[in-house]
Amino acid sequence: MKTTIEPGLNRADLERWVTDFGRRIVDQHEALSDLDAFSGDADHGSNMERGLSSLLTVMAEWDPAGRPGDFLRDVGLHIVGSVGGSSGALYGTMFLRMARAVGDATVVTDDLLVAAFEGAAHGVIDRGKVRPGDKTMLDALGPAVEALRQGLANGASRSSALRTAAAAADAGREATADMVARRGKSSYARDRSRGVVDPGSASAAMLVRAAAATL
Amino acid sequence: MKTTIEPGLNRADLERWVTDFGRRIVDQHEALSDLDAFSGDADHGSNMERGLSSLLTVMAEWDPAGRPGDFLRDVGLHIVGSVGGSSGALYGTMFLRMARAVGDATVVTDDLLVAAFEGAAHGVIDRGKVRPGDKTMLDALGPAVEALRQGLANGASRSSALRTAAAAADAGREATADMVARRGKSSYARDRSRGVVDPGSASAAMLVRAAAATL
Amino acid sequence: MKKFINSPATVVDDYLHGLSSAHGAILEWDPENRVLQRRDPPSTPKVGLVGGGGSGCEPTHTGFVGHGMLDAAVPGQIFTSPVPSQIVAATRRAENGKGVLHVIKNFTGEVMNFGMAEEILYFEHLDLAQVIVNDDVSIADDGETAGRRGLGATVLVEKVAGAAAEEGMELHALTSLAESVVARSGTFGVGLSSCTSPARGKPVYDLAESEMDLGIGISGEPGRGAVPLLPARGIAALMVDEVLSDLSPATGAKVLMLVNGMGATPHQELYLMAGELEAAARAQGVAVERQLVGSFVTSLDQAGVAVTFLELTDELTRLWDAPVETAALRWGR
Amino acid sequence: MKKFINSPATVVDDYLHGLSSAHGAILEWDPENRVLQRRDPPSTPKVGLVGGGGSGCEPTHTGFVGHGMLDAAVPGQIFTSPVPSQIVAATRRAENGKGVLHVIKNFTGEVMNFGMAEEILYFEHLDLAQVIVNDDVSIADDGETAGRRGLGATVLVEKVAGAAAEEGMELHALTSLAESVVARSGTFGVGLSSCTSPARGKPVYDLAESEMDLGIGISGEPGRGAVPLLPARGIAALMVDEVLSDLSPATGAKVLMLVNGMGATPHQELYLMAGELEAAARAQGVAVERQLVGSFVTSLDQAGVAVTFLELTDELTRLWDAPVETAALRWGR
Ligand SMILES: Nc1ncnc2c1ncn2[C@@H]1O[C@H](COP(=O)(O)OP(=O)(O)O)[C@@H](O)[C@H]1O
Ligand SMILES: Nc1ncnc2c1ncn2[C@@H]1O[C@H](COP(=O)(O)OP(=O)(O)O)[C@@H](O)[C@H]1O
Ligand SMILES: [Mg+2]
Ligand SMILES: [Mg+2]
Ligand SMILES: [Mg+2]
Ligand SMILES: [Mg+2]
Repeated sequence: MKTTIEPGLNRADLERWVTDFGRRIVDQHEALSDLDAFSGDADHGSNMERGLSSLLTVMAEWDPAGRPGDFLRDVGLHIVGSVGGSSGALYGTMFLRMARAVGDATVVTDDLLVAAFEGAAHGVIDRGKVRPGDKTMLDALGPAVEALRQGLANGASRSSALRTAAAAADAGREATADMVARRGKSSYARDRSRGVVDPGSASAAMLVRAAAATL
Repeated sequence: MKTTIEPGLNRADLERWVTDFGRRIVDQHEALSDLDAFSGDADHGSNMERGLSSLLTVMAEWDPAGRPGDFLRDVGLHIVGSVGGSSGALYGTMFLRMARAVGDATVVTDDLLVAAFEGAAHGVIDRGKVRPGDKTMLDALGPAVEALRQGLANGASRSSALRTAAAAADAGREATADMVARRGKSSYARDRSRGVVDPGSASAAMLVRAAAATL
Repeated sequence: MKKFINSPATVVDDYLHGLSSAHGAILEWDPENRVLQRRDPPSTPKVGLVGGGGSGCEPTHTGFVGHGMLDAAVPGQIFTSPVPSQIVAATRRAENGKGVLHVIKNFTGEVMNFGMAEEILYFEHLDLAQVIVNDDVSIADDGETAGRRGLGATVLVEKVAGAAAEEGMELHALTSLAESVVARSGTFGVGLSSCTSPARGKPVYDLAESEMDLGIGISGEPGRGAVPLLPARGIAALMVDEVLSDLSPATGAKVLMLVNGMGATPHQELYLMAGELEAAARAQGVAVERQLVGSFVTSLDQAGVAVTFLELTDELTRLWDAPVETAALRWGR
Repeated sequence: MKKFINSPATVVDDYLHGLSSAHGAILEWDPENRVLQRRDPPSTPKVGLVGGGGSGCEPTHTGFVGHGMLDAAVPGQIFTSPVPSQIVAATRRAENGKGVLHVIKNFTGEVMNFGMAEEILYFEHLDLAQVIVNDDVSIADDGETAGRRGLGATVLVEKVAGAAAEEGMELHALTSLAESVVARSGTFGVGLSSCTSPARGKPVYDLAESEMDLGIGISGEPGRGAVPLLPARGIAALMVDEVLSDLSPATGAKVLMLVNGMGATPHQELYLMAGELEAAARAQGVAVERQLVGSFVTSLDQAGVAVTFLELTDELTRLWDAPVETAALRWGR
């Protein structure tokens, strides 16, 4: 068992994470919209792509000396102001809640990282009035947060705990295929929403996978 | 060479002719509309079908004792009032002009038959402001009238002259395939109207073919 | 074929039934004579206006019956002109002491059937005049065709002449006015699809996924020719060129622009095109003073857009702005 | 994909540019803040009305800005709700001393983004209220879904509340009035095709040539289920059943009927359906006192029809008849 204390994450680390997330979205946005076409309105990929690709551009001009919390807040505000739709409000809320959890800390310790992810998941629950099993992004994010928390609590390294979290998010995403949507546009299709994975859970799994790849 | 004088046509003969024409139209109206779809508006068959099928119904209730000219006039009025479009005005005019040529004769002699067909062709020319070669019904009707006139002048029997006329109408119809339309909706397509036969020439050939089959 | 219809044979009647039930306060459908007429006759004598033509181009002419436009409309079957008896009946209804003007789109069937109606009406004591609308600039007037079709200018003629008739203008002056609207108008249309007529049940012709059809009409016949699809801006430039090079308005001319959908083109695309068309016209030194955007002279369910420019005078602008109350155009009351 | 567009990314902006150029006398587009607003502020203080939602449903809400309806509209990207900053900016513009009412169609994205805007506006000194329109009877309100969508009643709420605001009604009463319109309305839609969003370039879903989709919404998502296509009369009976069994109007109730095209349904079919729907409603003892037929709450280029019934009161009828002057609805001025 590893015992070295890993240093906390700084703003540059977070920027690498968000950049990696943005690239995954830009690369795979058509597949995300295709998933949304199954029982939704076929725009999840283009919504996310619009917000994340413009974020990648503007982010390059932000002050690299800022604090992690400020960075997360600015990401959240940019997403809220550019993505639109449900995912704009939800991903925006996630980052704003992460920013709130991190506060004005100069490095994000493992504890703060867990708090940030927990804040993100609660933000989705508050804003979306959603529960586990409703076939939404929460079904990928929730298990990931739980895996991260437990992994770190059990002494795993941050990178190992994040890898476990990413695997949990992927598993959560896959599990949504069998669920019936109770929130968002897919819920109108009721039983016919069963059959493919929820697009928001797929993008949320990318967010966690990007964290595992970069943090 | 045949020298017996054939008796003239009475109202019942004409009714058999128009009935046969109507049945041909009803049977083949889809093919006529398909021809009209090539460069026109795809309705020649349905226009003619509407007028002729209703004519077949109402004709059954007309006084069978009427004179040939009255019968032709009533057919013309029915067509004008039911077909609509160019063909309604044109076929209506044809029958009205035939009625005019026949006048109040009780039988239609060969001379009157020629006069009637000539009247029909002139009616099309007047109403349509059309010339031979414009790719219209005139290109089937015109040669038929000429063949009928010459055949009878040369001493052919009515039935034989009508068969020659029908062959001339068919040839005229086929010749329209190579023409460029200068009248009617197909004329908007200019050169692209070349390639298939004119729908109106096809229905006009049916009119002559029906005469050959019944008179 | 997918349509909201009961059967191909009853489409026109069922439509007219629905139209008159929705707008019973302003119009009335007489199914026997097949005439759609204004419910309330005008309060003072005026020239009667009658428009008619094949169905499938709705709201032309049926949607333009009412105060400030038509007194009666005569709808034919789909893409088939009305028959003379309808036109005769409508003309008698519209007559109100000052004569009647027939508004005829220049199509062979329409011209011939209105012509037959006039021969019949010749024997009645009423002043009758006609205006033949032929604003389609996609067809050269060289005698080698049936001539320019009547397209979007139909709405403008019926609106302007309708307003002038309402003001009491006499038949002779009204006819000249209507003719001047035709002379000052030009239209060019672009199709993205063919249309499906109910009787036929399949599209009139095919257009490749990458193509648009230039110089379309309003009864499903193919246009002048298919070319590769362009972005909206390129299409607008091409359309404006076609109309303005034919119309040759005076430099700095003020125009009315009708951006007309063909039946299946959504509001969003029509206004998008309106923006591009206005910019293209402005680039050619023409000032768009009035705009009308919507689907007014259609071709069943065809996707497409046509633009009509009318070179305005102060008088025409005033008559355009005058109140109108019909199913499809309404303002000022 | 065949559309009159420049590029998928600029469709919404290009549309708004065209709309504001065509209707410059009544509205103004602020591309920076992405707010479409009335050009002339009302002459006396009134409650401001702001409507907004994803684009693709035109003329909702943008075509309803003007006298007697909205003070501002906030269009999102296609099928994507507007963002909070737009809503905040529009609300500030619409505020005019008597508070602002937000008209929100009940879609997750709209509700969440308007919710975020309200959190921001909470700190400003303005009275803010919202009405959530959820008239879609195809979705049972059992907590197992995002809830009934806001469909055709949106037009009715904006028209009626707009007229009342113009008369000076206070925010509290206006909110109740708007809520009563929602409560008294029900909508059911039937689609004949899916739609193609520009960004995606292909239809959202497939519908067989022999099928229609029941219970459609307005953003391309599939409806409740596909069934074999029926003649218009059968479709009308089914639609009227769906709405009236949910709405349960009083016997002999007077209703307003909105017959709404989804974007690619032609005028002819809409009025044909209006006739069938009116007859079906009459057969159920309901009297259709007002009709509005046209494409008002659309889903891009979808072929389809939705019907909305609003159970009228004398007050609602009066407000419906009051003058309105917007790009898409106009009468009385
Ligand atoms: N109420 C909700 N709570 C949590 N997540 C939701 C909710 N509604 C929708 N979602 C998520 O949002 C995704 C859809 O986002 P997107 O397509 O961008 O927005 P829209 O539904 O407005 O078109 C869904 O796949 C789902 O994961
Ligand atoms: N001016 C004309 N003179 C003679 N025949 C004509 C003229 N215009 C059209 N036609 C004939 O009418 C036919 C088309 O008839 P139809 O399709 O029923 O009417 P429409 O052209 O009004 O749709 C053409 O094929 C042609 O033979
Ligand atoms: Mg979506
Ligand atoms: Mg034809
Ligand atoms: Mg025709
Ligand atoms: Mg969406």
